[in-house]
Amino acid sequence: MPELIAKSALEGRSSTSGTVTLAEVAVGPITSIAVFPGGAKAVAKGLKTLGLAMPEPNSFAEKKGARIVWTGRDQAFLIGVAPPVLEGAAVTDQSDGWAVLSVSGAGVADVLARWVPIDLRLAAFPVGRAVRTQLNHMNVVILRVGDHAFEVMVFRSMARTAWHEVETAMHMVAARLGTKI
Amino acid sequence: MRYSGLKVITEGLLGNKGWTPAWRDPAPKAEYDVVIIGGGGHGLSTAYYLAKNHGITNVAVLEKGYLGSGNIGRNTTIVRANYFLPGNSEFYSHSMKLWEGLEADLNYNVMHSQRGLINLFHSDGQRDAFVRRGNAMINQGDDAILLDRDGVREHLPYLDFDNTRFPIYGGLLHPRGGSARHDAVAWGYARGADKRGVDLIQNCEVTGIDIDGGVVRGVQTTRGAIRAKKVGIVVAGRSSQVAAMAGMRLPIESHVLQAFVTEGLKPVINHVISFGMGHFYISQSDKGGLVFGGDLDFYASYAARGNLPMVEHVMEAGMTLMPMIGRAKVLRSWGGIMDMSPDGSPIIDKTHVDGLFIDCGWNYGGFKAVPASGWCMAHLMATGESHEVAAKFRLDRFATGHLLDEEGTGSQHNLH
Amino acid sequence: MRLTCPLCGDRDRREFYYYGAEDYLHRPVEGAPVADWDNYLHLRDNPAGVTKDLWYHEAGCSQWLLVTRNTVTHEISAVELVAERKA
Amino acid sequence: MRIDGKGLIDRTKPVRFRFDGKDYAGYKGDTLASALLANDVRLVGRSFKYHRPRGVLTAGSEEPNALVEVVGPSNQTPNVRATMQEVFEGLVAQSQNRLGSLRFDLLAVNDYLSPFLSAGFYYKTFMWPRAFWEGLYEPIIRRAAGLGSLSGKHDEGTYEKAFAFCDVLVIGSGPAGLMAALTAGRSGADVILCEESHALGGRLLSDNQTVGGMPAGEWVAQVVAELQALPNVRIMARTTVTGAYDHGTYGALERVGLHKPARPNLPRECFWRIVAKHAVLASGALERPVAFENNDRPGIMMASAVRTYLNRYGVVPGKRVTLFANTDQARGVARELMAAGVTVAAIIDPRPDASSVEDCPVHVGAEVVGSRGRLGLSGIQVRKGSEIIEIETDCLAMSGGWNPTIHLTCHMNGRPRWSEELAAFVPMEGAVPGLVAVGAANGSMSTHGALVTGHAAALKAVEALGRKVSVAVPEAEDMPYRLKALWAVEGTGRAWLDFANDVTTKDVKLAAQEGFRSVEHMKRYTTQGMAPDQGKNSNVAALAVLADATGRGIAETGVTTFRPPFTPVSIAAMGAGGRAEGFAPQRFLTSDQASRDRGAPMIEAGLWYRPSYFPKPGETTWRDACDREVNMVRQAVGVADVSTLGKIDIQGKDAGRFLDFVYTNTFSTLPVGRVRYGLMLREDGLVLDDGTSARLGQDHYLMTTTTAAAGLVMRHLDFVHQAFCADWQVRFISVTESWAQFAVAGPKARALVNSFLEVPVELPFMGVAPVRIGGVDGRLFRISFSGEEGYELSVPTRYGEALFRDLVARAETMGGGPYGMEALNVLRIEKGFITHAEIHGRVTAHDIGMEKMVSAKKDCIGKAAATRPGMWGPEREQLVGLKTHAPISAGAHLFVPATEVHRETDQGYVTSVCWSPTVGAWLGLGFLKDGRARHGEKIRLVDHLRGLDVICEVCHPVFHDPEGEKLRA
Repeated sequence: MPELIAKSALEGRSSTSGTVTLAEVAVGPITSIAVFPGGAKAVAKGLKTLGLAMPEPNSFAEKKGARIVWTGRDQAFLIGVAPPVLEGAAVTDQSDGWAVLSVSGAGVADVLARWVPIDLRLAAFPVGRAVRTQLNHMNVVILRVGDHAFEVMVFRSMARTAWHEVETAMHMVAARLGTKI
Repeated sequence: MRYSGLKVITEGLLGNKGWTPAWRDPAPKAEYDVVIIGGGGHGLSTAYYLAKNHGITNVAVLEKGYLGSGNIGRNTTIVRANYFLPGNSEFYSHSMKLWEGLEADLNYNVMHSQRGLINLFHSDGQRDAFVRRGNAMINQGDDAILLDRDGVREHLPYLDFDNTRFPIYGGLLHPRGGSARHDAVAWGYARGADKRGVDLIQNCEVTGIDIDGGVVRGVQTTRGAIRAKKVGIVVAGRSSQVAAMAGMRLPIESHVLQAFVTEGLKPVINHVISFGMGHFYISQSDKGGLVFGGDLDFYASYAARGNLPMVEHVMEAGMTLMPMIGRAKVLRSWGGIMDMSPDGSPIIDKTHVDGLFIDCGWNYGGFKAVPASGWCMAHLMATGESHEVAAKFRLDRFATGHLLDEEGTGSQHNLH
Repeated sequence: MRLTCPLCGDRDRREFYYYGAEDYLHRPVEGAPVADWDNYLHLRDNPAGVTKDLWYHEAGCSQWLLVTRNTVTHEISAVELVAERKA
Repeated sequence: MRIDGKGLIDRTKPVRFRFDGKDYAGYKGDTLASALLANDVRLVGRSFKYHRPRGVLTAGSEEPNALVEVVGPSNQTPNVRATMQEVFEGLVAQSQNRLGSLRFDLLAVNDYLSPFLSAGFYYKTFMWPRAFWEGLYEPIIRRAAGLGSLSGKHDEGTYEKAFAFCDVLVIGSGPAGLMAALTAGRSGADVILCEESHALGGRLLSDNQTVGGMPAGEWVAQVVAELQALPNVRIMARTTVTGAYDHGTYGALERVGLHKPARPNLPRECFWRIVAKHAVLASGALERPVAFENNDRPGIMMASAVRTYLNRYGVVPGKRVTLFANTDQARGVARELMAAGVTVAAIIDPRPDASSVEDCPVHVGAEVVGSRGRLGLSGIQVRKGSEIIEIETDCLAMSGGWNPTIHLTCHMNGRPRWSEELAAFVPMEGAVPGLVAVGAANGSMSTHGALVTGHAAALKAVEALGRKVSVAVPEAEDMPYRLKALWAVEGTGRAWLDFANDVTTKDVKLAAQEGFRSVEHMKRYTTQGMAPDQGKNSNVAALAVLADATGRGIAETGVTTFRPPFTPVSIAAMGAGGRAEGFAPQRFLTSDQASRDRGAPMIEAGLWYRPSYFPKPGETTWRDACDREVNMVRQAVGVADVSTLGKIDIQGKDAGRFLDFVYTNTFSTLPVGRVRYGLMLREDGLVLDDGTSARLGQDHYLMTTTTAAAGLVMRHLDFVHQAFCADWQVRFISVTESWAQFAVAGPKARALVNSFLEVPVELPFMGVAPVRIGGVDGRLFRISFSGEEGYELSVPTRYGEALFRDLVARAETMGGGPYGMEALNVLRIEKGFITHAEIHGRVTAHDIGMEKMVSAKKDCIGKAAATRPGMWGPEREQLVGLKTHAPISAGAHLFVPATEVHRETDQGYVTSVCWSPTVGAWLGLGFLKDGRARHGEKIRLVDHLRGLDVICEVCHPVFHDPEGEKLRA
């Protein structure tokens, strides 16, 4: 029998430059829930077992290690827990499709603002907000998990490019401030 | 007045007092044999060849702005004959031949410079597609040379061969490709047409096309009604609006294409270079500016100006391909309005109205076509028959499925 | 240039893919005459002014949008989801 | 010459720099221009066409003359405005556009030839003989033209781009901008204040003024300190707003590191995309020169620039200064110079009714008509009535009034309005939605006017944002702006309008004489306004001269269009991030490292990197490896990573119905556990893509797409779903990234696969089943792209690398191993499988022999358009196989043997070729007119580019195992 060793896209790498730290994080299972027309009630019932509901657009919610992130029209990613039995929705495992980068520290919004074409300032992008947008030329999901902390979900095959872009921005921002790179 | 080096010297010695207007400024007459709507490159060359090739001189060109104010006044000036589909090949080949005699024909230096065009490719598949193209060019009687990576390096040593996102596999060199001074082309044709008796009427906008019993009778303009036996619509950028005056709905969507020029620099790029993978093409003008462009902004627009995403994309393409241009500064950007057709090829055809003809749908390849477009449109308007090299540019080819789709991108207008 | 996605909000144009005029929504029925397909696929009003066209929020929610837009000024007056469009 | 006690430079911080090989000293806070003037360097450049000696004209980014090359350790930057480049320790600059030294430029001969180099002369000559254009004339013209030089080396500098958002963007930090920023800032609104210079204050730093009862400098410092303390205000100095774009988007260039020695990771420049709900344009005004004979000598400068050099840099550019100006405001410079102890030789004021009361000689109703001095001004001639007065002077400060800096208001096609009162163009209100011009940019020329309008515009923006604020506007001068428009002094010599492009009043008049009467024609014919300053110093005067020459008013003559960028922006800044691999994301397979470990060259395919082949010791060419890999698959077993294929998970009661609609063939009838090949058309009837779809459950399918078309197909499916059947019970999502998938192909494939599985399965051809591998849930498909018995094994991506390494290791024990793209390509050609080389966007199902796959029983996307007459018939080229024993090439064209080779006789073309170790021949796929009816014919293959001319046999495109026995084994 083969022994299949699991590997994440970036093998859990981390890096600090200036005041910002970049790290690949493990978030557990990721499940896409895409509600069929007329399936909302059934889905709500299923999610309720986790204490969750389908999130409002551009937001995410958390309960006891489970996170549900809006990802589209009648669609969400359930993250961190195995999905409950869900009627009324297409349920698709996405756990291996994404690499998740944590970017945190003072000035983190300035770093991401080098690549992300949306307003990342706290007032416009508070904790609990999740958006689908771009990081340079890559499609990503960005979550604000703290005043100075974001998580960026990127397609797994592009994780190295995403890492490179964010790290480059960290270096440039640090060089401007004269902080240690 | 005939232009020559001697004339420049004698006039210079006499204080340049003897130069006369390049064209007259006539008032419109009540009636012409032929009215051409549109005083851009194609309209002016149509008028010129009507007079020169067919002896039809009772012609008016009606221009709503100034002569050459359309796409001939704002483009990246590339002249090439590197098409591969029958229908396109022979047309652009014919145009190239006209370019090669244009200065002598017009007695005007349009600065047509055959410095060579290199299309780069970045994979085996792209190479095969360019080989197909190159062979078609040679089959047509034009020229093409396949360059491998070292061959490209010999011509363009400054490209990034080691570290670019899309490695350079080679290029297709079209030695007769090059560029020309765009305004001069308009002025040369205008002066030539005027000399042969064509009335060039500026600031004269057409507001209606008079049709009676399925036959064209003339046009309404901001300078009054003008009767005409034949009318040609040659108004890239406004084709849909003018055609609508004759009740036509065209297979065209108008899009904005941006282009850029840098501050003047000493010669650094000798060729015309096309980087298909990055939708980027560049040459250097005789004045020293790098003239370059990219793809459409991709949304339907008549604004003749663009937005930043495509600007940035073009600059990024330049930086990945030839980072030596990084410190050149973009001086000016502009946008032209492109008639995008569903297969990327133009239309030179009769219409459902007797005596009404249309020349449109040049996508963003209209500049190099100026001589042959005028030649063939004049032929069609004079004889009632399509010229043999433009026979496939039919208005009904989309309905019948006889497409000329060089890009293979299909019926979506903005993808060509 | 910016577009307001009804779901994602105000976004930069770079997140969107443009397809073409609203005509693409009016697919002829099976067996319709050739002229209908020509109209559907190729012929366009192409107005210099207000038009409706189709955009895809490719870097966002993957929704197709029907945008009411002026082709001369680029002013955008309405955006709706194709999937939830009226009529 | 430096003046003690003047200027905002830091005299405690001397800076050494080099210009044209000579070392000089300046101070922190100096620009290269101010430092050179302080060192009495007046000659700094040569003009574009006539190579006239030129000096500093202005003190801003509009500078047309003082363009230099800044030389770095590895690269050089051409056309740098000496007036904007701050000096720093070690700065090296050199003059440009000269042949020989700056003092003895050999191309200065052009100046003597000027009668023959008038506007547009080149259109009238250099036509004969034809061949001389590229060979002789053009190279000479090209070498003489141009300005600075690029090094030709890669720009290895660091650049960045960034996004910013705000409620109110204030452009310019003069009195109007500061007042606007203060008002908006105090309201709590998010403010970005951009200032082009390194210091905030605008003209308040240059003109001795009083604001709110205190020296203007103090007021500026106070306001700046307050703004810096406000958390909602972001001050961006050294930042030029370069363009106004749709919906409140502005482009801006920040000079981040250009004023410092290079440092790792420190960007040279940053290109900002600023999105603002409201914008206040407080860009001030640009002073305009007056055209008179020889008005371009070094030492002739704008009056406002002389004032800036005096007050901001403590520099006087001459010992005997004269002033030629037509406004009262300009008198200030003379007074300030005198107060600083500088001799003002005379004031020349063309207004007959102007005051003559100054502490120096004043000539009212007089004009400067000429100048002298070869490399620098030594004197001027003044005409007063019929009298000509000679005045010795080494610096002439000139002013023809001011042009509001309206450029940004025109970037969205807005046309400016001519103001007779100001003799200038002013912005058309609302030309850029959300942008309001204030202060001098809007024609309010006094400091008071600037403060009041800046405040008012900000207040309006604040109110629109639902905020409130109360700010008092300080007192300031409110001198009326009174001028007599003076564009060009009458004379017979050359009087420069466009210094940068060497366009004189004569050129404009000649253009009019030759019929180039439209302002656009004049511009294009003379090149006026097309130089690096984009006509900032010359546009209005040139069109005034044109208006005069054509007997029209200025308003009627019109104006050319201002387009972005306001000041030139480096390609590297706007293209930041694009360098090298940054241009597009790189996608890596889980097997990437394993392939590289085996020495496989990786090739780019649809952003992915895939192994080309896996070389073994002793193999000298890719063909050696490829042939071996093909034989390995045909005879034993091969393993290939095929994870790049697009995978779309489709679920719902209507999933089958949906697939029936997007594929030409039927999927609703596919049994669970089976896979079917599907063909997808575009709505125009041409082939979009092909691939297999598996039915995993009653309401669950997995579609695969080609690598290249994965994104395209997803977008297409989204469109079809949302546009035509949004109410169907179907949802889908890409799972391309979720599964690593490996092809296992060859006679020993089944044995290899079963050695893996916890429970071996017997799958029929085109079957699919869930499997468990080493405790992991996976999927097994029996499909083949090689023609051999083939499987594709997929596992969650995290296990991909481990599975690939293990599969390859096991294959090797069975005489097999990994195979790359080259072998994969040969295998599929041998089997006649198509890729995007064949389905290149111009082929129909009929062309590739798949017309029977278009179901007659249902509608599908593309079905109707595919019935158009042009999409059928023997005139079209159809897919065929080609076989021969000599090398052949893709891209070759096909001809009937013994016919001539030209376009009319062209019968088709070749799309894919390979040497087939299996068949022992060269094989090709191609398209041939009426090809299916021509199997067995000989055809001539011609590739001019590679010198091939080969006779081939036309055959069926499936060369290997045409009955498919191996597939079904």
